[in-house]
Amino acid sequence: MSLEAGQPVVQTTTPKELVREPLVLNNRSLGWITNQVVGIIEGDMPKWWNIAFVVSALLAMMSFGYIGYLVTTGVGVWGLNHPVAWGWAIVNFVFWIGIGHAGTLISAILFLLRQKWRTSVNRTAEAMTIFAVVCAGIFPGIHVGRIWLAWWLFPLPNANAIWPQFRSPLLWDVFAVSTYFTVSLLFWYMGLIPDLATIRDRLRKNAGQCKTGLDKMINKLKQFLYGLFSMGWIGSNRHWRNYEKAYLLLAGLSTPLVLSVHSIVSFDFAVSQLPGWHTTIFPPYFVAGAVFSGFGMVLTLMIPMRTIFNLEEIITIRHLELMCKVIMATGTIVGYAYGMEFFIAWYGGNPYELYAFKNRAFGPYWWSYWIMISCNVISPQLFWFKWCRRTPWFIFVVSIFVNIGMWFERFVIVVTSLHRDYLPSSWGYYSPTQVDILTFVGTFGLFLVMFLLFIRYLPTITIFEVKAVTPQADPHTVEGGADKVKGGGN
Amino acid sequence: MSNIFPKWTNRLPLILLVGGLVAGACVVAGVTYYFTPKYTRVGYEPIQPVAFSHEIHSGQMGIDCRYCHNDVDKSWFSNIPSAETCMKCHTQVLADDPRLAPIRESFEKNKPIPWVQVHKVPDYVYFNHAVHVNRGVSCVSCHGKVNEMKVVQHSKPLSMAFCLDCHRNPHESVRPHDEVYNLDWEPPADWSFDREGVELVNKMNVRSSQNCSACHR
Amino acid sequence: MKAPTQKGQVTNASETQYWRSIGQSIGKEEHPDWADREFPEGASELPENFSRRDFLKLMGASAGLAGAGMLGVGCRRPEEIIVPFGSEQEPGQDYVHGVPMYFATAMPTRTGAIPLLAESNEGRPTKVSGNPDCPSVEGSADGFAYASILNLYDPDRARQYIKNGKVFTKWNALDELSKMGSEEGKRTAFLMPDSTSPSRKRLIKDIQAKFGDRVGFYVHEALDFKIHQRAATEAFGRPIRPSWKLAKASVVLSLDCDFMGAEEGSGHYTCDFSKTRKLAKASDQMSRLYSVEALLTQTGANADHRLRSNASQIALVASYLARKLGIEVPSGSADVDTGLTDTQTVWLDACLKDLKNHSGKGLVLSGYRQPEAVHILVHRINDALGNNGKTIEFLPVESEETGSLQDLANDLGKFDRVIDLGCNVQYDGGASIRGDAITQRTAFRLTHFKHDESHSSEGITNAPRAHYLESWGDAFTSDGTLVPVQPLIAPLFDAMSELEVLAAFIAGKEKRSTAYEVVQSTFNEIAPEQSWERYLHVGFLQDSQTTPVNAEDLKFSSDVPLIEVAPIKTGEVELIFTRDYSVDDGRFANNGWCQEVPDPITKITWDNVISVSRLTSEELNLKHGEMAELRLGEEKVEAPVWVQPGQADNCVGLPLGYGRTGKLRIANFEYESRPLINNEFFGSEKIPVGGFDFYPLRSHPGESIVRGGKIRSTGKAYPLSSTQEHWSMEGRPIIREATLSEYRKSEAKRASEIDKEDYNEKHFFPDNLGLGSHARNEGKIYKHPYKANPETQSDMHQWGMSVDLNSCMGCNACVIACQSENNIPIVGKEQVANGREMHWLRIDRYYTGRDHNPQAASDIPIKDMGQNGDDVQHTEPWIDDPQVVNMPMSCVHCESAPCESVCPVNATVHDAEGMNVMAYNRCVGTRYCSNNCAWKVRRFNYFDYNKRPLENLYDSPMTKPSLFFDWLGDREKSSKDEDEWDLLKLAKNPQVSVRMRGVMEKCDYCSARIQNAKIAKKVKAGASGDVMLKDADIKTACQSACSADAITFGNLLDKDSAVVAEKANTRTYETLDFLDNGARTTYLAKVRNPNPDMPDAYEKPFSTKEYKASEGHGDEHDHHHHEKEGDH
Amino acid sequence: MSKFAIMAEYETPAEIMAAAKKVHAAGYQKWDVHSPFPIHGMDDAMGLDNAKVGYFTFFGGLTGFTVGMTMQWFMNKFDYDLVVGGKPLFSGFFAFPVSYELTILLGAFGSLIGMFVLNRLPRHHHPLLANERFADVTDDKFYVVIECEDDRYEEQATRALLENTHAVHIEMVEDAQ
Repeated sequence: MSLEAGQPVVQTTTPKELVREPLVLNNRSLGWITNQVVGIIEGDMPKWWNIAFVVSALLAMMSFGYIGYLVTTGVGVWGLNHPVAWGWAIVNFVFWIGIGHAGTLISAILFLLRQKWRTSVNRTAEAMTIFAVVCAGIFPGIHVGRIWLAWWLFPLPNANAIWPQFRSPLLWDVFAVSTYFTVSLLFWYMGLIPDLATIRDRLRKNAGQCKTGLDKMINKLKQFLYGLFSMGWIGSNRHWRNYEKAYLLLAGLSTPLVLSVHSIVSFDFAVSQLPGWHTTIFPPYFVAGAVFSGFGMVLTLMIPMRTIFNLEEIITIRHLELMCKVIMATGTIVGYAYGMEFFIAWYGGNPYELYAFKNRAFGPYWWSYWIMISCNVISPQLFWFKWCRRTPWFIFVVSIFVNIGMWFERFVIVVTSLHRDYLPSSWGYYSPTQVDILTFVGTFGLFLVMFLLFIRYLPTITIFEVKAVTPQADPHTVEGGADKVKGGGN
Repeated sequence: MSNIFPKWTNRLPLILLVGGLVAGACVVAGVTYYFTPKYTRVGYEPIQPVAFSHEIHSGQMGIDCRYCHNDVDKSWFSNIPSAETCMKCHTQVLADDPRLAPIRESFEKNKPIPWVQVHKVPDYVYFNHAVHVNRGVSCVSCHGKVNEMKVVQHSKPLSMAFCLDCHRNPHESVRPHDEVYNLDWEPPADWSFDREGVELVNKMNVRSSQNCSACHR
Repeated sequence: MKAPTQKGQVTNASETQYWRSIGQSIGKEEHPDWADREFPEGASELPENFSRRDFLKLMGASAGLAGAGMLGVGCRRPEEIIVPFGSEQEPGQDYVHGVPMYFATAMPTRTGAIPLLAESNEGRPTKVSGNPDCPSVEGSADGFAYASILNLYDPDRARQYIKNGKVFTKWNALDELSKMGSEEGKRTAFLMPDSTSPSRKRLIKDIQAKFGDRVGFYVHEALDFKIHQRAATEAFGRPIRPSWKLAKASVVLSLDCDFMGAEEGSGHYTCDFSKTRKLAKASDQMSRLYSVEALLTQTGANADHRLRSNASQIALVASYLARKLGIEVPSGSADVDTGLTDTQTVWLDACLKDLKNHSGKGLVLSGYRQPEAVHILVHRINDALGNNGKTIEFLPVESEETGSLQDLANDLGKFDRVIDLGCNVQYDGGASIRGDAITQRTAFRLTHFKHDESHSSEGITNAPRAHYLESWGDAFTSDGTLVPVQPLIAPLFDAMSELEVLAAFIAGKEKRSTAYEVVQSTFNEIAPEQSWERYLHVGFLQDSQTTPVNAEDLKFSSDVPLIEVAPIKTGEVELIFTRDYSVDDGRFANNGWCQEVPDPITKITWDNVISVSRLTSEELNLKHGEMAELRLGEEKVEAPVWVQPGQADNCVGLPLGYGRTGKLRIANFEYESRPLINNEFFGSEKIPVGGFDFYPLRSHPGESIVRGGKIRSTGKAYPLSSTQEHWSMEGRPIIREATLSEYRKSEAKRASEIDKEDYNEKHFFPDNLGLGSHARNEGKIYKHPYKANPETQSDMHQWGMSVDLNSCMGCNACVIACQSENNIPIVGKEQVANGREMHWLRIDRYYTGRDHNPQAASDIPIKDMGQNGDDVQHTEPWIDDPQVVNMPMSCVHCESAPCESVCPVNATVHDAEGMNVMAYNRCVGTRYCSNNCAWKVRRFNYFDYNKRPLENLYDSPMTKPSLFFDWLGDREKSSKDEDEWDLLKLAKNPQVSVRMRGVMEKCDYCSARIQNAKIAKKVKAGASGDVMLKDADIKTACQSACSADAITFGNLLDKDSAVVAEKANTRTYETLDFLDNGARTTYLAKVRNPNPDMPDAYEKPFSTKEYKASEGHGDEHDHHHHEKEGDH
Repeated sequence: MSKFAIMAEYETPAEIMAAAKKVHAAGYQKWDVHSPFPIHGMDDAMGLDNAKVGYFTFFGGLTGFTVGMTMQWFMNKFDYDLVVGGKPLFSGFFAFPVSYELTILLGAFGSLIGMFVLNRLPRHHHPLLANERFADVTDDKFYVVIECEDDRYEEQATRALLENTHAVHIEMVEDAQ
């Protein structure tokens, strides 16, 4: 621990531990943490935020424009054809859903595993999850031929007396994705309650400093909104008790959920009989891939954020390094899965299957396969080197590669399997149109709009959790006041 | 410094809960009622160009359905009679009645009368009249007691659920072959769906299917 | 009151003959000019627009267009006005609204006629199929016949009587013709297409008799099918024509004769030939087909042995064979010895030996492209082989007094005016005659196309030409049976038939007879004893076939002609003009079904190409898919090059009939390739549709083989839309085949085997890549619901289909019949290029390569064949002499259908009769079913193909706001041109839903037909329980379209049904059976019949070898294995 | 304006922990500790037993699973038994993913609702929320609040008890109605 050497008040009789880097650097006080995080919201947004917001909003609007064009014209405006009936829409859907997985993993699984470092990153990661699922959710909705009838996928009673068909993985998807979105939102919101209360209380304290009437009104309005959503949180320990239990249970529920969601997404493929899709390895491989891509995206977002908002002391290099290790691990799992697919295709002795995999690597779409391999398998291996793990700009570059690679992974799975299947007579080639491409680009705009609003209005770091992992929060430490109380905290 | 929320807001959860339940129930009820064929069609009673009364012709005078709708047992389509059919009688009866002027005009000028269609299934549904009336399903099953209607009214929802109901339980709808056009037929006292109905179904080899292909192609 | 009885109910007569003639309903006295008066009274006097509207009102009346809009959920609808018919009993006596009627009629062709049954719904013909009762063709018809119905509703049809920009009526036009006829001193030439109509012949005779040399008659056809008759007449010195009896031939040698494809009457030839290829059991006899040809034709594709040879070299082949048979061929004429290579002569020797062994049972055929001399030689060869009178019969014909187009050009000075009965000389007249001279003299003409109205020169009266389904006529079929051409509908635009023109001309000032009267009196002349009603009723004159000439009476009159063939000069190519498989000589060019049906060989749609061989393309530096400039003398044409497997070197194939000019919505339009939407990143390009016109390269009509062409690549890429980009089967046992001897050997062994089923699975045709051994139906954790609860499945009907690959010749008739039956939209060239064609039924064509090329003597490792990308396959040597296999593929209706279980909304499920049904109105369009279908037979409506113009599919209300307001106003509205939409609606089958965009569709085993058949049976059954369908009650559209009887459909529970018998054949297999989806459509493996004495003999079909190679054990190993097996 | 509670402010978790122990030992019932984050060991210090949220979660999850399975059985087997892909009309295998997701969904709702119900939240109006000093509870200060309604509450004695701890500030909280 980084206790100052000149403070021998507490006698440490525990055996010597490996020195761990602290989670908040420089032994900052609790109030400093509040100031630092809420300060982002209270201050005016810098110019770049406004520019970024406008640009992102325009991109998002472009996306909606293309969706309008799609809906009024037909799915034919995409590059789809007869062997390849799913294209970018499904690729993007799986990509975005995958991105979301890191958030839930960080907030739920790492919570269960008592990984305290998660506290600095989980709020952002969870926000990312929700926004990514929103982006993902657009695609299955718009990719159907008759979008105005998409509600038929929900089990609603109707005059036709006909129901959805529950053997279809697409229906499982409907339930999985909507559950995922809802539970992630609940989880995120629940974590926000104490922090919203913090903001509410600070607004209350600052109300007196408002000079103009307008400022007062804004302050009132904010108090009202933050107050409304903080549900009257007063930090009561009787509340904390139930709160912590509920949080634990939600974490416990989210863990199987996050594992099931990408498994079910992988069923969209694995349950079919198409060579290249019909693979039992898909569920674990998809989950690992999702975590991989999700951490990639978390890093992509967090590295600039921590610099811009001076959060280096909360989101430390150690945090980045730990995430790099997760990327390396999951990247290796994904690489193993790629290899295993080939092995099984060969070992299974099914020539159709073998051809599908040969075709991936050496067929007309060879380039997409090799982009995928270089980005997903090779680039994360660089994290074996400590320098690579601890150099933010470098991590940022690799995280971009990971994002690209994982998008291509889905492209490879969806398109290369479809374009050449059983009967060579129906083989074809797929290429996207501007509608495909720009709709996807636009969803990044939508994602960023949501993310920028999140930065603007909500605490990007879980204030109460970060506080809780500082030494000051521990009644058994000097920082926690143990020295002032007779007999320590016991 | 004061509390921004007045005290009554503490009852907000209860208010929201009750309000939400009531609103939800209203929406469900509204959708169920207003978005189903029951609302959209049942009770539909358009004004026809000629005030033809089925009650008089079919009910009081006892004219068989097939006198006018003579293709009903041959085609999927139950035809609307032409003016010629009307004029078979109305050259003698009510020959100069002003209410029948459009019929006479139609007959003379060979111009069709623009009757307003009452019963209509969506165009992707291939309902066939002939196969129903020839196999023991009466007009009354789908059209109601037309012989008691002054103005024709849409009396059954004709939704898919309505069709399926009968297709799943044909023994509850079939009747003796010669009673199909008798809209007033009531099963005899000793008639039981499970006995006579089933017997009839077996005898006719009725294969009323609930498969999509039965009605959609 | 009981039901009325005064009206004739369904009579008993209709039970045996379910179609009835219009003539029956016509009171002889009351309706003498029925055809003129039937549709709406006095329509002929009205301006065209009015009559059409009136007609449409009548049609659209109460029923409307089935499913034209599928708006899904039940919303409140506007009040709809429904209109009953104004009077009862119209148009037919037993007309019941909503019940389709059938009429027998015939489609006249150049040299015959195809007897047809036409289905009429609400007074509009919607579908034709071969008349199964007519003995001369046995119900066979070709794809053109099925497509012809769309020509009736061609939006670009001529619609007006117009002269010098003034519109007038049909009566004016007829008056004008009568005036011409009565004008003294003027001389008139008639230019007309070929026809066998006896009425026309009679009128011509009458006119000639009346006007003497003041009239002249000239017949023009761009393709010369009369050559068979001319050559026979020349050879034997009397007017006769040959009639091939392919059903009787056991060895056939075709010398550039594409009797299964390009020859006229191919439907019937295919029917006859397929009879000799049926194998109910291994011991059945099977014919053998040899083919010598330049282009890969459908006949060559189905041949057991095929020899590539230049088209002009065929003459050498004929003289070589003739000499070998001891016929004196004028010495010095053909350089027989140096003209043919050794490989070729060895091949021919062996072939000739086989023909000699089958004297009287062989048949040598020469095709229409060959010059008269070759035909004459072939007659002599057949004579020497003893085939004349046995496998080939000669029918006497009436000699003709008509001239050719060339004659007219020469005689033009003699005439004051020309009356054109529907020739398009400006388009297909050929370079030497094409000039405007004839057009300048033309005073009156019948035109099919609207645009001809506008660019007509001064003084010409243009009249719309009537379609055969709207005019009276008659014709002789190929065997001389008289058939009536009966109209089903009054002429849509008051169009006029050639009989009406001639009748008006001859009438002069006297009373004109109607076409109906003309045809009836011709009939009375020919068969005074017979009943006219019955003639119309059954659609042919019983026992009216021409009696063949006694073969012994035939003597050769002419000498053996002189044949001169010089070798092709280096750097030059031979031009071979050919009838196009899709658009004929251009008469079907504006027919969407024909344009979109893939060429049976190249699989190209919407275009024609210059086909060349691989070696020629290399030598002349031509690139596959790139434009090339082809020059012949002064003339030149630019068109894309297509490297065609199996084509002879140094020649180019030029399909005619494309490259139309003028405003034609199908045959000639452009679409814009937008940035990125069509895979172009920047800028947009106009992409033309409709191919290239090769007529300018011909000097005169009928010319087929020309030498001295020069071709060079221009380097410009040209987008071609092909429905099958990959040629190889990749060694997969999709189409399974064997040689006849293999089959017999295997069957003999099977007979001695105890576990026959097991043996059959593993030992005959390639099993499914070794995956057949996977335990099927075993170890499943669940039972099929129909197996678990058999009572939920129908115990009356279980549908199934069997397709005999040995019979299928890949002619496309089924594809078009299916399109017509099931309201399948066309999607346009652009969409086909994107892989979005909608055909429910497609024909897969694969090339399989041999491991060595006998002509090039180069070895190709089997493993490398076709395994490379689609962009290099045309450069690989194995394509030089490929074997071709065809496979009709549509939904196979799996028992455990993979498409069903992935549909989230129950839109595609199984029904109790074993069909995989598709409820369009439930489909939301996830397309997952298509992804999961191993056969890729599902078709998705990516756009509103039915309602949008092909070139504007990408328009949205966002790019074109007017569309939004249109939609607000009328959701059923189409953005197609109104005149086009009105007509297209009429062609739709009201029994089948028209699908909207965003909906998946696929083959449903003609569900509508099944349901209607069941309903008809049930209606008839009434209170009784006799409701089971028999074979006679139900046929699918493809089944009834197949001349070769390759498709059998029926009830698997009916022990007497044909499909049960077919499926019991040991050749039955399921495609991709290892997936255990349990397809209801099974295939009968193809059997080839090679001659072991031939130099290019093969023990196993090439595909078997490819399959073995892809399996990893080479041919040698296999040999060894076989020998060992033989030893046992 | 009535008195609501007496409130003592502390600066460190250790101090408030000690104070809580004392208050608990004094036998108060209607009192609470307020802190910006949950303090480890405080439940013991206050003598609180295990939270009951788990029951809500369990019943939510159970409902979800039952609803899922029943719904699928009803829709695909009972009400409209269409044969699809040759697969059983109902099977726990294909019905599992949806039931599983519903289990989690309703379980999660159960947890959240359980937390709110047990905490009697939302309660937007609270006397403490009007207290100026108390605003630091979500920042870095710790409070013990003993309500006046507590049976043992006696203004002087209670205040004395709190003064005996490390409280930096003690004040009376009014309820402003």
